[in-house]
Amino acid sequence: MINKEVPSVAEAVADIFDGATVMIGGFGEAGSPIELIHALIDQGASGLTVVNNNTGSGEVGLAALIKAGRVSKMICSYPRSMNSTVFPELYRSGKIELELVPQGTLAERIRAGGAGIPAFYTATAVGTMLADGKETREFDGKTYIMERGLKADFTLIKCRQADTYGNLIFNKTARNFAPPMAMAGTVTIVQTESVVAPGEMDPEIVVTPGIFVNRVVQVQNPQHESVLVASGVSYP
Amino acid sequence: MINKEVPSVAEAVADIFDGATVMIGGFGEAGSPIELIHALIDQGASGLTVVNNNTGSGEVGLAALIKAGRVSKMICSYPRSMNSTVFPELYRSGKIELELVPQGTLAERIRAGGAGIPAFYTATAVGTMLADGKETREFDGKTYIMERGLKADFTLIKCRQADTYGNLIFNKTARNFAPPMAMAGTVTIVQTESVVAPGEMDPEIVVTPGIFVNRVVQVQNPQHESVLVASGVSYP
Amino acid sequence: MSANDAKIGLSREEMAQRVAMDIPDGSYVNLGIGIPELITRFVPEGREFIYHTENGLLGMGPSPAEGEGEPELINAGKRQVTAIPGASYFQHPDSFAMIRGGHLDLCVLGALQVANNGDLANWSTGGPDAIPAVGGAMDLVAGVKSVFVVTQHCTKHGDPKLVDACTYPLTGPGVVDRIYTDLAVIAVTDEGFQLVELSPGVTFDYVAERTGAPLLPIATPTAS
Amino acid sequence: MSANDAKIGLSREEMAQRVAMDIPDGSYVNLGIGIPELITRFVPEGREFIYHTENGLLGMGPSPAEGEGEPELINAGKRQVTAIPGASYFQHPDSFAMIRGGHLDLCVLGALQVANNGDLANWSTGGPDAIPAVGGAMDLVAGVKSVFVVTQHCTKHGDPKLVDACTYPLTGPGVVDRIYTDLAVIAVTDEGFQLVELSPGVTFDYVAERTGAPLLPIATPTAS
Repeated sequence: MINKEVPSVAEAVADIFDGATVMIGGFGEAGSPIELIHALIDQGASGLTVVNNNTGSGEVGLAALIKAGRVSKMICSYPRSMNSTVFPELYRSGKIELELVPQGTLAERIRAGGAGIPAFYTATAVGTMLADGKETREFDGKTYIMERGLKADFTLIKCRQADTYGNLIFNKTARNFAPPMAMAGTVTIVQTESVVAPGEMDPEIVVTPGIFVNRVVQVQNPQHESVLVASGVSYP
Repeated sequence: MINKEVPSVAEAVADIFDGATVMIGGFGEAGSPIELIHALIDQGASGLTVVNNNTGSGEVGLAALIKAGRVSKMICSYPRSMNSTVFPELYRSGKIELELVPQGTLAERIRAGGAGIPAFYTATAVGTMLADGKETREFDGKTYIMERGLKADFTLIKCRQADTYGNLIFNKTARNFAPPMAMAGTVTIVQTESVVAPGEMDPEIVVTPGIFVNRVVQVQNPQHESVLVASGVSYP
Repeated sequence: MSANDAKIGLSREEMAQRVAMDIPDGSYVNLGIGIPELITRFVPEGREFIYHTENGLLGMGPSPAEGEGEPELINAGKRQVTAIPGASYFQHPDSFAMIRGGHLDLCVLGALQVANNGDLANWSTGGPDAIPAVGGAMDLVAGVKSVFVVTQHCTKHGDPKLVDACTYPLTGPGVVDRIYTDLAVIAVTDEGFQLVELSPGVTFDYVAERTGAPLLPIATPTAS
Repeated sequence: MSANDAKIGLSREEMAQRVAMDIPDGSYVNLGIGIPELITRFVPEGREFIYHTENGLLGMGPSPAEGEGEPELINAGKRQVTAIPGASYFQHPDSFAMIRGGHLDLCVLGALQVANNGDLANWSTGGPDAIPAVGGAMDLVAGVKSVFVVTQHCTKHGDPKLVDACTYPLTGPGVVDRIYTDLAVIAVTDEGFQLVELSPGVTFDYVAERTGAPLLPIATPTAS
């Protein structure tokens, strides 16, 4: 019978392996699954390729994972944020690789990966250095570049409510990358503020259907990155 | 100031021109905007290319539009249904053109059109006659075909509730093609069972944001194709 | 029932029940029209399957009680259905992202022909007067992890549906994993059709005679 | 204020207000970080704009009152915002479908440099020690129907930001339609920079001297 709830964040991330590609939801702190990221730090996997719009801030969450030396490559659109110091230092010293992708192209590449689309064309970045080395092609007289779908071994996201089938709803702008990443991850792991039984969520308002979700773990009162950073917290 | 409500279905479809490409929502009768289609029949535009999953049934709605000789080409996945006689007759006599597209490819082509993606690759239909004449390409050792995004001059869809900004929510499996078609239509026209003021719809449950919608017209009690067909109704 | 019986082999319901036995607990399943639809009646004790219908519903339930259906709650065959607790509705691009993206575990489809290389023909007879209509069949066979076919072993005219090459237009090349017929369960392997199980009272020769390509006997487990 | 005044030209607020005057009623608008954000304060009487923020909100409202913000209701600049009645939340692929698909009427962005062929550089100085960070800028200029730039006419060092060729890495080629600076409103035409309007107390020559490419005078309407 189907029940995707697991009892702890530690169990939820236990099988993430060295060298895995891990998509992590969130745009800045909104939607960042801090407790899952901290569990991943505790778990110890390294050599990770991480896909996230940013690179975290302060020394908690994603920034802490990077600081711990577990991330060998970042795929993101904006690795420079307020209070973001960990990534820039490692990047300048050549200790971490960066694949910079325009934000919309990143979102669409992730969706394509989840939707079984190996490649698509976009006008974004045409005529810029981010198109260097990319195949270009004309359609109806306009130039586009080809971009590849992106998949992950694991996806870590946060939501507001889940049911035990893995149906998810989100909170305001914390939704951002979570739905496409849930689709693109071979194993999608969700931290949720509450878990309900199937049938307690209106089927019309489900944002991510349970088929895209493998594990659900309750984190009732998730921490906020900005609060932790303002308090000077450093994880672990 | 923004108010997308128009007073009648006749005004809503008044500017659809001869030779236009028109996307019409619905999978079978679920989501079929019958009243908008009947208004289009009354309006008289002809030589239309129509995009719909099917070709209607009986002699109402889409089937009536086809019977009236207004459609020169259908782009669809399944032009053969229960009570579908109008299209087969015209097709066999060479009076209407058919572009047959697998259902998922059709859905994705429409989404791509609305999302500014001119082309994408899919494994669907590889090795079949529906791949004839299509470009093939290998990615990671698997063969795919290239499919083009699809756009329309007008989109006609039905929903359960709209606000005057054009935000939409749908009813059960009547949602089907409406959201991508709303994106892909230059002018998107919506018939809705009810219209509310901005703010009366929870922003978390909006399925189609108003930016994709141009006109909203209330049809409080839309007719059901199956009921009309069972009653032997023929429009007009 | 014996091999001499006029009505040899499984009924449609028994075929559906036999397929259901091979579906793992927790599977996300898409069912084609016809015999596959009957599978919902035979979920084995202790298992739970979630049914996907490609027009936009995950968690499809049984047909509604007489007079309680809704014209806007239908399945891919355009028949009225219900939604189970824990269901979700979604738009077509999302529904086919589930299919194309390899998220569904299994689809069970009918067939006109299956070839011993796994080719499936189930959408068109290719006749000059036929109205071609494909629906989601090509998306399903291209995207779903496992493809089962459930079908009568032979056509109404007694011709084999399991063949060495499809003569009808293909739905997809090399896509079928297993075939469930009234006479047998047959796996499609690199070596071709391989018998997995005979229906009660059916002999290997009886099935082989009615199969349009070589049929390998049941594989004997090798000592390990 | 005269041309001899040390503080010649428009303030940041006045520049934002000037841009707002040129936005048609009912527009869907994306605002970049910096001066563009100020535009929300200056919606002309009788008009309504709907603001899109690419992280997933259509109908962005003003900043929340002190202490009433939420960490999960932010804009693309990661600042806390509010949502207006009639807003909607959505995922990133949908948000960028709005952008890439040409559904937004206008974006207003800052600039490092704009060339007289419409090239825009606003994401990177290309310095060897710079951390490259592009966000949604390239998506916006490639997809949105009209692109306005609002910027100081010159850098803090007095160098022109309106140039005959960008030396910084491009955000997009030939994408800018209009430029609003402290000194003038300038259209990017097939013939290059064309003056549309001078700020109060500013002369043509004053602007032309501070522009790194030829500046065409205000177009005189031709008799019709």
